[in-house]
Amino acid sequence: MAAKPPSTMEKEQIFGMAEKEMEYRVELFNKLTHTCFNKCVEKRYKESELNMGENSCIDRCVSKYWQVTNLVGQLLGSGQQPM
Amino acid sequence: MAAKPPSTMEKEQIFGMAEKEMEYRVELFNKLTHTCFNKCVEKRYKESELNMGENSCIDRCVSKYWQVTNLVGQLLGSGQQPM
Amino acid sequence: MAAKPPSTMEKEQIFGMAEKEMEYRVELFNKLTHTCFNKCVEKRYKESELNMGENSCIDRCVSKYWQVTNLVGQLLGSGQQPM
Amino acid sequence: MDKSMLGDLDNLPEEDKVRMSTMIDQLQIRDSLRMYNSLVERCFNDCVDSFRRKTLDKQEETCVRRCAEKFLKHSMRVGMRFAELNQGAATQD
Amino acid sequence: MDKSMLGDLDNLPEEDKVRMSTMIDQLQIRDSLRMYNSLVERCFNDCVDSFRRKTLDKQEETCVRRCAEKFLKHSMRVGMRFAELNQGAATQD
Amino acid sequence: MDKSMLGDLDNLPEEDKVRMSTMIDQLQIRDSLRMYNSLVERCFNDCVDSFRRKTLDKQEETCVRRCAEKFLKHSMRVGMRFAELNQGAATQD
Repeated sequence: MAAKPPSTMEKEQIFGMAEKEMEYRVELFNKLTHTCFNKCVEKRYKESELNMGENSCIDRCVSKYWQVTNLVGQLLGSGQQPM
Repeated sequence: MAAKPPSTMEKEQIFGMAEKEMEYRVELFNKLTHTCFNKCVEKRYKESELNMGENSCIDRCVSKYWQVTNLVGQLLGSGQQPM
Repeated sequence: MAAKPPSTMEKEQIFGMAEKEMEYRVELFNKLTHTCFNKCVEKRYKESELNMGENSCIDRCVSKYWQVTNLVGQLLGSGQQPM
Repeated sequence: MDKSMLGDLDNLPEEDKVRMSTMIDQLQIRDSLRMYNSLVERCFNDCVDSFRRKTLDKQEETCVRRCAEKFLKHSMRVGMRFAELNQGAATQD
Repeated sequence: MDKSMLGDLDNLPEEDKVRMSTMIDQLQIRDSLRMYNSLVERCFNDCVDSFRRKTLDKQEETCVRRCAEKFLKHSMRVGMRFAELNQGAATQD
Repeated sequence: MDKSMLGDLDNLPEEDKVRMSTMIDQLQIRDSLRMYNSLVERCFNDCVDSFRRKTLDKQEETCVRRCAEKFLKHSMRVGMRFAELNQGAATQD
């Protein structure tokens, strides 16, 4: 918001936070990917294509995982604020 | 013990060791938490409170996990020393 | 190949790559170790020695895990080149 | 493992203490975010098994809430017991 | 979590942008290597169960290939859906 | 993955070799501590299932000892086989 350039300390904190934030997103994506593969994909590997049922399961799984992420985020955040 | 201030190299090693040590403790706590949740907590989630049985299971689980940590630590440590 | 010393930027990249590469090898070794323990070792722990059957299972397991690593590596690498 | 090292830190100058506390802050941020991720993974796995719709139904949502609350209470209890054991180990020396 | 921070980066001088992009590159390299490792672990676990020989038989090899290809296609699809949801969340603010 | 890079390091000055060996030491310390944690987790999971008392009984203790010893022997054997395969891959080039 302000135009004032950040100090060295602030900069280090911004970089540190940005790094943790990116690690968090990568881990979220990886956990989501592995979880939805476990829930939706047939493991006998009769073919290397995803079939229609698997594809729609994956789409819904990603959507629901996203909602669970938001729901749990609200619960964790509400610790500081009045419920 | 000595009052002599540590050199730059020694300082880097102290910081590196302290960081690894803290990472180790965090990981120990996380593994312990997840393991005892798996062993003690009912997963149908009929309520959001821990009942008496779960609570006493958790206390004992933490205590036993701690003992296993010490026991395995002794076994790993005894590689360098005579048994 | 060239005798020219690397610049500071190049050096940082070499160190960064070397670190990631070593982390990768450590993780490969750990996953391989845990996977082959799960596949080959009897979990009732009637004794603390590995028996002959377990030992030969471990050797074959390591060998097959290595082949799977190479096979998947080829598949991942072939994304950039024509199949 | 090695608790002796923490004693050495008292001898370090002010700037090193700042560096140490920054390191601890960074580890705590990382740990909180990892805990968040693993809590989501756990409660999703335990509560969501049907993929006929793309939104959570009421039952799944209730399950996720209880799972998260129960895990947080569990985690606090483990934290207290863990601290007691750590203290016991420290005073034993 | 906190998207506001990304706005702040525009105010930073050129050298900081370079540092940020180096950091992103490093994280991507680490992530690719981890993905490689976990893909191998998964397909090995799903496809290899017999240890009478020390080389993969034809059936195991086919299974590993399909497993890896299927996982990569799955991963790309998840990536597209994930990006859509991220964009939706960003434009909502 | 890319072994060629290790050749480049010979061209680096002494201070960089020190830095590299410090990095290797740090990774090894981290790896040993992680191994310790995962060994405890594994043997606890395989050996402890009753929570009627807060101390390990004799049978659980014996199980944990054997589990840890067996895992360490296993890990050494895997290490030897792994080294052979790594050497074979290196000399193939």
